[in-house]
Amino acid sequence: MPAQSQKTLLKRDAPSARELAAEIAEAARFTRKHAIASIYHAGSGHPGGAMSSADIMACLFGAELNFWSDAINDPDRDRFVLSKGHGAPALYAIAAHHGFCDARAALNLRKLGSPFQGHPHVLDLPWVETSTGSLGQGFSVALGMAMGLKLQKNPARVYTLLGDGELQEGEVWEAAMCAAHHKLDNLCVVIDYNKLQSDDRNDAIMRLEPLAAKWRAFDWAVAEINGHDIDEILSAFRRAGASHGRPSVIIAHTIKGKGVPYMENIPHWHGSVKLTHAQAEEALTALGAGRNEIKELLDVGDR
Amino acid sequence: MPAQSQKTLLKRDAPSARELAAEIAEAARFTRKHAIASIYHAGSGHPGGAMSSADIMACLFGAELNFWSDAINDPDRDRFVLSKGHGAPALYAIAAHHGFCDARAALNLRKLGSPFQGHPHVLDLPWVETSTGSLGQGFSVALGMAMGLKLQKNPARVYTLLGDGELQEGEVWEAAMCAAHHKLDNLCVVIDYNKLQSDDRNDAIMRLEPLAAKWRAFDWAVAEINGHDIDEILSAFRRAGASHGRPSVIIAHTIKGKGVPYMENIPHWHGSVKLTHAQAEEALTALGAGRNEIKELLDVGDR
Amino acid sequence: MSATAEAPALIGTSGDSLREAFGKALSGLADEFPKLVVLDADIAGGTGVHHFRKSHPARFLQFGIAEQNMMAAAGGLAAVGLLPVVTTFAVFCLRAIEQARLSLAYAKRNAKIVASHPGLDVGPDGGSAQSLEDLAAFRAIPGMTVISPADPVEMALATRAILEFEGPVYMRTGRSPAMRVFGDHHTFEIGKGKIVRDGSDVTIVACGVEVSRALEAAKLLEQDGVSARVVNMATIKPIDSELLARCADETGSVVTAEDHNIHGGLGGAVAESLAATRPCPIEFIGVKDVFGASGEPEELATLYGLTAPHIAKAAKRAIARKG
Amino acid sequence: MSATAEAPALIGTSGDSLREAFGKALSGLADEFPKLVVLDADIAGGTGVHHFRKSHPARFLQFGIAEQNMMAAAGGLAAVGLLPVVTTFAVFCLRAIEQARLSLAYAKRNAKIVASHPGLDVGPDGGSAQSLEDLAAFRAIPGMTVISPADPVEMALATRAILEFEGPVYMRTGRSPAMRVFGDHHTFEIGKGKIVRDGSDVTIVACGVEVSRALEAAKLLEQDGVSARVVNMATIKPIDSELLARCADETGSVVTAEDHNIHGGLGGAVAESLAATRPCPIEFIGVKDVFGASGEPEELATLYGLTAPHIAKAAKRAIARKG
Ligand SMILES: Cc1ncc(C[n+]2csc(CCOP(=O)(O)OP(=O)(O)O)c2C)c(N)n1
Ligand SMILES: Cc1ncc(C[n+]2csc(CCOP(=O)(O)OP(=O)(O)O)c2C)c(N)n1
Ligand SMILES: [Mg+2]
Ligand SMILES: [Mg+2]
Repeated sequence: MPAQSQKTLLKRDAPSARELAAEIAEAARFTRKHAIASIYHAGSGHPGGAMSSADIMACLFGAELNFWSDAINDPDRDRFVLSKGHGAPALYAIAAHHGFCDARAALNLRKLGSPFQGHPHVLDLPWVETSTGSLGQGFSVALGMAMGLKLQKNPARVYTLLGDGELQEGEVWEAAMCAAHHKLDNLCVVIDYNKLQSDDRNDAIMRLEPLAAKWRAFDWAVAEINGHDIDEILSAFRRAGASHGRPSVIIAHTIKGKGVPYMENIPHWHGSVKLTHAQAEEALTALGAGRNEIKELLDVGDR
Repeated sequence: MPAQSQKTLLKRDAPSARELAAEIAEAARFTRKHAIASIYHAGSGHPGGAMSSADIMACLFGAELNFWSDAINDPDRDRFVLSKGHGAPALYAIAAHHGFCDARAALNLRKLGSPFQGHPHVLDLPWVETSTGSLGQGFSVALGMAMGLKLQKNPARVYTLLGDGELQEGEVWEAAMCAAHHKLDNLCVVIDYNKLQSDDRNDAIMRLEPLAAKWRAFDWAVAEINGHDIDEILSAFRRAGASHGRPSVIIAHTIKGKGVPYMENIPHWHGSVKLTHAQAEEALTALGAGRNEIKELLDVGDR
Repeated sequence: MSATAEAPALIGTSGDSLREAFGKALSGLADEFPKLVVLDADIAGGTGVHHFRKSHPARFLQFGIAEQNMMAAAGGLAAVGLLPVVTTFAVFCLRAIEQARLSLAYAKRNAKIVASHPGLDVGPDGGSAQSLEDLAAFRAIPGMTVISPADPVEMALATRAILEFEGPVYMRTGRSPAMRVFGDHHTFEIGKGKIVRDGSDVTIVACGVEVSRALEAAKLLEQDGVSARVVNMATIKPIDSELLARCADETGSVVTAEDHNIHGGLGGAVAESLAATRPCPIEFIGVKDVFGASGEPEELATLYGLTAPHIAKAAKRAIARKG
Repeated sequence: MSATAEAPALIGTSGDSLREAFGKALSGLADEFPKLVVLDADIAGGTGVHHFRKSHPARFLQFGIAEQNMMAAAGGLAAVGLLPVVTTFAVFCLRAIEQARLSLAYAKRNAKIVASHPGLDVGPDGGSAQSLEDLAAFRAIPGMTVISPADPVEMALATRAILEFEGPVYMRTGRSPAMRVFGDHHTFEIGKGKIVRDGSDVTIVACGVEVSRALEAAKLLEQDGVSARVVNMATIKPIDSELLARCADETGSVVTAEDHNIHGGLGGAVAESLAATRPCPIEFIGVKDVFGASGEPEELATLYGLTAPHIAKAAKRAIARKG
């Protein structure tokens, strides 16, 4: 967990690039392991899209968002909206890693009475910026935030993570057109382009290609990167931050299930799935957890 | 009115190109005049978008759709959906010109008990293929027709006319993506690109450019034409008919209010407006109506 | 200069429609509510907020013809401390209802939805545009307040009230010229119904344009020796159950009247409330589960059974059913 | 071979959920209804129509995650003579309700909407996904038939019934394992409620998952010497007013029970109907105008007051209110 505890513009206070990348890689591993453990305990949830987004989330929370966990009410904080709300386990895990919530509490995913609902809910967790779960809406809400911040001359930036399947929602193109029209250069969309959605590959369900051309035609600044390469992610954010007069989209090529070999690129692991103890154990092992850590992660809770 | 009365593939039976163009130009004039007269009698309605679409409608009904008015129940007929449903006065007028309904009856626009509602309704008029008026939906319905015809190996084609402002609806991009994915080359979209919408220019309300690039990025066969040039319209339809494996969009550059000088390019005349007698008279005169025709058009009905 | 050089007469910008009253009120309140922003989907001229666009252009936000994005974006605007008022036609609010549900109601945003063009009052645009479902649909969303004021005076008061109120609100205006029902000293409180005419044989509970028709009905009934009470139930949700129970007690029968489907709207709210407190015979005036058509609002009201004589007849049926 | 080489256990493809019963029935009926096509928005595994995709791939139409386009396209498919069944979660049907209104209901298309994941029965996905509004919202659409069967047996029968019926229908299935309520000789008719247990002190009118809870409640009440009648009101619209009036006459009080907001759904329909025919005290069991949360369906039913003991208590309150 970062040492700073007052609100800090990370971009200024960052350690050396190499140290930062190592910190982020560690945070991403933590995110994947905790997401898997929480889905195991929940008995349901979407692991594939949590794994594919872990590196992006780790970069966002570890370096890009301008605040630490004690500044969640600061009006000048950057905003992050998880538009692909079913990716909640990754959000809860990275937030736990950075001290926004208790890591063991976050394992109570989807449980009655726990604030860690299946989809993030703004009234349950103070650092969740808006409720999501219905695809397309988070992007529009983020757009509204970006518009409102600009109106109030607040320099904060707004980030939102979308799934690739989510891009089939018309609301996404309404928002894309609107953000470009209003020149919301304080808005940055990241697409977790893992090529899979609920039932199958995007190509089989509803073709998205040529995807970068679509965003360009909607007048966005477009970057295409490897969504598992921390340097590429960070530099894409830097370029997005420098965009003038245009919103930015980062098309992050990812692998659904990344880090858990038996899940990688297999549509079935989109979710909502029930992980057996053996499956969870195998996943955690692949993610580098030792025997003690596995025991600790899987033996809390009722199951 | 065309002489044929049995269902006929117009494309084969067409008179000489020059005669056809003259017939269509005459039909377009009829359409504009009757649309103006009906809006005058109604006391409300949208003249601008009726004027801009008249030439396109005249080409569709005069040459492109494969049937005359006695074949409105033939399952093999082509389908036309007026997705920009507020353009109804133009649809009613061109339909009247081709004998789908009585021309004088069609002047009862928007009147209680008349089937000529403010927006076309499938249950009121047998040759209206679906009810429209809520922007974006007609396109999706047309897509469903195209998909269903293909499934049933019916060679009929489906045409739909969209407004440019309508393209801001996300549903339009859902349909665009879906039609391309399913390779619906029996579907042809025409955009009445008159650069104006309800309140102002597209550019002021919500920028659409680069528009052709958007459709190309959504994997459509794209043509850009002058929507008031009958030869260009007909040849664009011919090329669309030859598209293989891809739906076609014809971006027809038009002038809102075309033919009525005091309306041309003036957002206010989008509607819903009340035309005074003097305004209607001036419009009809500009559209080439003589004194008797004007009297005939404006003196029926109650007003 | 030709006759046509004048600007066209925009239909329904008639000074006395509910939407005009709303639009003007909103402009007038802008300075008092500095966080207020108004969202439009390219029909400001139809919803009345062209007044606000003119008076406060920097706080007028244009979303184009894209109601879903506009509705959810209101959630984001509220999240960063602004007070968004989403405006469009009622039927296009329905198009964005899932956005209103998740991004406004579920998130408990302080955002307002104001819908013009409800019901048969839409007139000549026809059935496609006449929303007969919005009161029912928005009433079903947990925590959503639903309001339908009766006249321009009340509309102005309600506009202030929803801005002062904390939480998501759905409010209907109206397209057509509206009868003036209330005097200058009228007051409005969210959640409170009001007896606008007293009577003892039956209570007519109405909202929106039906309030003036209900008052007319009461006069007709008086001529027949029937004493009808009229309640202006401008807040459909939360419904004023206390007042309803009292009216049921005191008059023994009820008629509801609304420019909406008879299912699920004001009639539904009253039926639920009275069944839970003081069951009594209710007759429902509204559109009887069919779509409307083109025509003038008054013609349509006659055709679909929403006029004063219809209400008066229903009142007699209700009275006849008293135990 | 590692333990993980097995396919993952998809949640809720449990053989006894209403969605599974629906999906299997649909597959089974495909040959009898050659015009039947099934529309999916990338959640076939969730709605049960993965069975149809497997059995009749050419008639399974994929629309991607784009519910509005799917809903309106169903109108086009029906227009060219096919029999479209639109499938998605209830909350995403709401997202496309204006399309259902205009392109299906207003156009009187013979198209069916089948919604899985209604109400608290959704469970751990949480409040965002738990539709508490759909019955009210779809009931308000003119001419829309609204159905919510109670168990897998009835679901199979209802699936056939909606395909045989001419006109637009909205039908709820369910996500979680459903109790078997009916025997093999059960029958189903659209528009008809059914007394599934007789009784004389109170009538419990229920739909969907609440029918089995109502039967359980009747047993609890029996132990306390209360004789409760249970009506399975699988058709919410058009509601069986005749049966309701008879039950009100014979038992003098009513409880409604549904996995939906207490406003506008089954409770609203029953209240409207009885107010128009035979007013009597009604107690409403449903979610009390709040959003749900993550949890197991049974836990949520307990927390939000939808279980048999809640129904039984409500029955006693209703009885106590009898005039
Ligand atoms: C509007 C809407 N429709 C359907 C769903 C159901 N759903 C949840 S996740 C999902 C697939 C999402 O795919 P993608 O966006 O690619 O996410 P990822 O691959 O990152 O998990 C679907 C269809 C939803 N949540 N919202
Ligand atoms: C979903 C929806 N939102 C809003 C409207 C109200 N409306 C009617 S016409 C119109 C402008 C349409 O502009 P455009 O598509 O460019 O049509 P044209 O210029 O051809 O008349 C609007 C906003 C509508 N009919 N449907
Ligand atoms: Mg994906
Ligand atoms: Mg236009």
